[in-house]
Amino acid sequence: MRNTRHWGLTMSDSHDELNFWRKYVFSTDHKTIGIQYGITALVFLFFGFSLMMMMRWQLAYPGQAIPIIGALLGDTFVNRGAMLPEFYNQLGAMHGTIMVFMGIVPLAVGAFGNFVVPLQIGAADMAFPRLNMMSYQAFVIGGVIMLLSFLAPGGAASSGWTSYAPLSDIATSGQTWWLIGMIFLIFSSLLGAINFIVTIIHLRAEGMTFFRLPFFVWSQLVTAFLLLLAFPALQAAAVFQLMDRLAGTSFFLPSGLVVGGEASAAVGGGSPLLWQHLFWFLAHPEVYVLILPGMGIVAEVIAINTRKPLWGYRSMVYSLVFLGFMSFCVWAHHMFLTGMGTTMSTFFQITTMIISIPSVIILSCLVISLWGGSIRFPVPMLFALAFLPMFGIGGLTGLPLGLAVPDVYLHDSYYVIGHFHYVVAPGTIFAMFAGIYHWYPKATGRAMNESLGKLHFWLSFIFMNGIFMPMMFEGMAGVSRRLFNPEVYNTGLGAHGLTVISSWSAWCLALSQLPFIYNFFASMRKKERAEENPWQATTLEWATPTPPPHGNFPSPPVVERGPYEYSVPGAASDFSPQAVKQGV
Amino acid sequence: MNKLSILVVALLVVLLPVQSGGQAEKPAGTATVTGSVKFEGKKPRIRAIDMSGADAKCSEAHGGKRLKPDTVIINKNGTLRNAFVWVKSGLEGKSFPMPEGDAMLDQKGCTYTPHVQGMRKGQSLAIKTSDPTAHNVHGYAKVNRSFNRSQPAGAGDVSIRMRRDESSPPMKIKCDIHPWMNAYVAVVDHPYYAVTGEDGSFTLANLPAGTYIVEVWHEKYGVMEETITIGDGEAKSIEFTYAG
Amino acid sequence: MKDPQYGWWLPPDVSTNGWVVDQLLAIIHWFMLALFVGWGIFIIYCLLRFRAREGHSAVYEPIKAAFSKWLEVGVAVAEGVVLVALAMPAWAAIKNITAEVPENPVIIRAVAEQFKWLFHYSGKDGVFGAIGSEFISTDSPAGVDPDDEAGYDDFWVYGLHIPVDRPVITRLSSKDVIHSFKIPVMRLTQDAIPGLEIAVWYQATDTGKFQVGCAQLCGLGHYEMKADFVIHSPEGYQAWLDEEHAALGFDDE
Amino acid sequence: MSAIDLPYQIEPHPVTGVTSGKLGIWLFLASEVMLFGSLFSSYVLLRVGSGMEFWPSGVEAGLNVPIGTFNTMVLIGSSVTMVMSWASLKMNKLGAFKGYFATTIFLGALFLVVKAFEYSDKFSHGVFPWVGWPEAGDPSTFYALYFTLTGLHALHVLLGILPNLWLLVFGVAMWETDRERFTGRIEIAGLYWHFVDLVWIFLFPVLYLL
Repeated sequence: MRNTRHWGLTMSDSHDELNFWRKYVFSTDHKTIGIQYGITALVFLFFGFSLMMMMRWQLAYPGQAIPIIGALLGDTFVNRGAMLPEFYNQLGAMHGTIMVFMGIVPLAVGAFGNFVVPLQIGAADMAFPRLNMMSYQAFVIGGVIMLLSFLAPGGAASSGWTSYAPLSDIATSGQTWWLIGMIFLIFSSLLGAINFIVTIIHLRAEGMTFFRLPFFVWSQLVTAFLLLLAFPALQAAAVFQLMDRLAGTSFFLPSGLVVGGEASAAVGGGSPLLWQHLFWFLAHPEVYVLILPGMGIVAEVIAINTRKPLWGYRSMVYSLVFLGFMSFCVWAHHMFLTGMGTTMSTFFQITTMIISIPSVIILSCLVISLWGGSIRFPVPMLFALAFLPMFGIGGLTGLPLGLAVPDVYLHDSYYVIGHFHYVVAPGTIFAMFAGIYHWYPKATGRAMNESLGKLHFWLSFIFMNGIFMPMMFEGMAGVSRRLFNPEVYNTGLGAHGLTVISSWSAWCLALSQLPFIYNFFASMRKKERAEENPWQATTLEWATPTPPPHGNFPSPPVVERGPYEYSVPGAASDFSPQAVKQGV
Repeated sequence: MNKLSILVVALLVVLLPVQSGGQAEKPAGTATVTGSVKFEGKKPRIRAIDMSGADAKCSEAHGGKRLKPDTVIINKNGTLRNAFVWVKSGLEGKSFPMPEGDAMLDQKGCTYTPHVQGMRKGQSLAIKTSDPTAHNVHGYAKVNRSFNRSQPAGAGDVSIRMRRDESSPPMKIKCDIHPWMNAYVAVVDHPYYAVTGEDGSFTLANLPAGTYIVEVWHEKYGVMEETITIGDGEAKSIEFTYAG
Repeated sequence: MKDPQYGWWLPPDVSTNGWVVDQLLAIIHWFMLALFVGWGIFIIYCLLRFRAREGHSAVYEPIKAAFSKWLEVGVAVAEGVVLVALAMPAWAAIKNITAEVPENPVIIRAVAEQFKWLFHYSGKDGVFGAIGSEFISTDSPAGVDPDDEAGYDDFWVYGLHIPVDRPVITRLSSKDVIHSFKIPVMRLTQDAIPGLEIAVWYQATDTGKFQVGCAQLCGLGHYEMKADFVIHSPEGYQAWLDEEHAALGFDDE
Repeated sequence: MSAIDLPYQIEPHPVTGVTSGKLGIWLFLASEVMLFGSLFSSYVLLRVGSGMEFWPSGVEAGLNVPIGTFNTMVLIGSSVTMVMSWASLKMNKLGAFKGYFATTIFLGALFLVVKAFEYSDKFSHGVFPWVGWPEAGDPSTFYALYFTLTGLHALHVLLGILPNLWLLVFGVAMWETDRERFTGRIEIAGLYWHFVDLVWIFLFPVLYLL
């Protein structure tokens, strides 16, 4: 009798456990998957950031033992606690890979896209919920493979996140892990992209025409197309490189290679530039994958907090689509110095100049949208406002790099690092923070602490600039990137003070995230619930109960107007929701 | 002092049974092969290296002078230095006591010392740096696992254990940061090997009686071999001659 | 140890073409600064004037449709014009840099390998020996055919030496992976790609001792891939050539 | 956790005119076009870059054109039977569907078997992905491309056969519960299959004939 009862109890326990697994781990609900993506991506982001902090130590204090961490690492990574160059290269390659492919893209697309898009278009879920789950799982597998590669003999991939061949062809086995991990991440992105496009095209609520879509949804749609069409090029490149590494082919190896004084065994006949073409065909659209969702979030936050419609919504949408299209035509501006002909470089300079126009239009529209508003300054708005000048600097510094002549001097210098970090770090990551603070009440039903948020913002703002502004000057001073010890060069020695400023800013930036991390977890446990629509927003995600139930909308919403109908003359309140609440 | 003597006694206690229990309580044999490696023909033109343009710290170690590389060194008596001589076959199945300590390779003045050396299979190769500049030790092993470790100035030794025979040709070790730096290490399963020095001679002593193939290897001029039969207590001589 | 010529801004320029790059950098950065400050003032003004407060409310359509259309087109056109105006001098500059064929040049081969630059000079006869990757060995790191007489007087060194006021053509190649030939004081960067030979030309306006670096990640010793860059006076250059020739040891034989 | 009833799983969307599944597969194929587009572009770049004298035509390289032609016919045949199987479902003939669909799978498998024979023949003649083109003094990526491209295509064929087998053996149970949805699934499987066929129709002349 006792035995039976005991057995019965176990049964019900395991049943509960199954529920837990189904609910939180193998969930097909887009909101759960979005949160899974978000937390995983934030963890990866923090990890990638930690790698960078170690690199900053080596740059500021070359040859000195890394405090605390140095003692924990094996002797293939450090020598008496001081970093070895091979480890520095691994950190560099993995920092880039983790931040781009495992941090920002999953956060911007996987997390925000998954959580917000179906809600904003009034759908019950993503079009293919099970595919959505698989996409998250592929992402996790790819990410884990990447992280485990540090344990491979010779350590992780060390040929830069760009993995230029032939260096990557002859690199240690960590590169093979990188390629395999990459194939999983690509697979994940492809599944996600298909899902987003079908969802946005098919599952819009009644009355949600394309020009009533919030700008964020538009940005996700264009992003999904970029992922769908650009990633296969890297997939092809990864297959070629895997063949080179494992089957002894020489797709990227020209004839007559002599490595370490000995003739290479490969037959040759390949092209090192083929890798660059394939890689940048992906990686330039990838840059827009990183930035467009951020722009989308900023547009939402600005419209809501200026209490007026976005200025030039339609031209923003057209620019977005044009931007997406053009991003496939500019890849070779990363390759001006590979000896391409003048005609080719002229073509890519022109396309590069053309592509800057739609970005400028979008940014201008966002700025002009401030005019005539009644501007509130909650934490998400602070981040969104900071995005504007920060992305502005990132975009503007792209100008000299997009023109072949200045690029001849600035290519592969710290200026490049400063440029693209301004786009993605104080640019996209600020937008991501804006998104987290903005939608946190929707996801958890609790509000985040405003004061801690403001502290987080101001510290982050100061130190982000403290990291990246000196890099611009370092680049102008002629310091090349990816140098384990720039002080080997007299240019690096001259600019060493800048490096120290960058490094200390980076470590302070890490400390500045403590208020955020505390706020993020502590706010979840608050007793008092946030308001259903704390920002008085019009878009559909605020028209569901908080947190939204499985299936999102108790009854299908019917959309009656555009996404940014704030301060409509004659309206009862200063915001007119897209759908009048039904049955809630 | 006291502690030291205890340590010595303890070591003896540990080592003695091994010594007496093993087959090789005495030298394995009494035969000796001696010889020299001669060079005939035109002396190759080996260009001296000016290190100053690449790394001032390297050339400072040589007083700013150019350095002749160790690739081909013809001794005054017309013999060839840095040739590796070893018993290639005839000792299969026999085991010999291991030398104590590691084989050493030093990096000094951005060159390797010694340029060519032999070591025993199972022994470790300790690579030391005495230079005020950074090196990387890149072992282009074909049989053993290849390695590539950087060694900044003042770093501790890099120790690599050689698990397999690799003597024909020996393993090349190179510093990629200073591409002129290279050294050769032959990993042999027995103690009968030698590197020719300033007089170009070699001695393989304490060989057991038997028939052997003796091989000589030089990094530029390749290999030659000679078969020799030798009895206990005998001493025979081999002369190898490379034509330039 | 620290050279006062190098600081937090552009290093010295000792090339004939460097001013084109510097001038373009200056124009672009002033333009960027102007745009940035302009927009910045606008943003701050908006934030102050339109901040939420008692008695202030947002306007649904603060900028009239016609005006907004005009502004939108204006923004696009202005950006387009400015960019093209910027791009034009850039193209002209490229033309100046690459299209001219210099007269009486010094020709030097730069051979990149992990992790050093090797500079190959044709020697007294002014003719390079036959080159091929199959000839690369410890004795012939630049890959010169040891049996080709034209190559007997060739020499190779780990530092780049050039004469002042004379065009220099450097033929870049790489033995193993992609490297990048960077001379900050010449405002010059060019990738060296295995399997290809790419020529660059430059001309120095002043003598001095500087550095050549590698700007493309090439492995664990990438940061150490530096070489001296010495610009000699014409007489000094000749003296250096003679010294290198003497070091070949012809006279001993 | 109940499944949510999402619209346009069975009935086509009024604007796009297709179901979500079909739109999804079209998008997937678009990305596949980019994948094979990248591969073919790489082929062109490598071939042009090789300076031509190191590049054999398929016949010169010893590829068996008759067998290749036969395999092309096999795949085209399988596409035809694929269409027939879908048409049979539309006409409510389950038996005919099973016959045609099984033939499709069989032809796909036959293609792989023939391919495997071609591979092993190459291997037995010492031709591997890592060899160049010995007749012209080696440096060529012809065989590397041949094995990579056909290998990747064969993987696609395999990834078509496996779900098709599942549909034939287990998935067919849906015919009893939801005929329209099952027909939709077969159509999606068919679209993928036709794409794989199409890729081969490009691959065959590029590798064997040019």
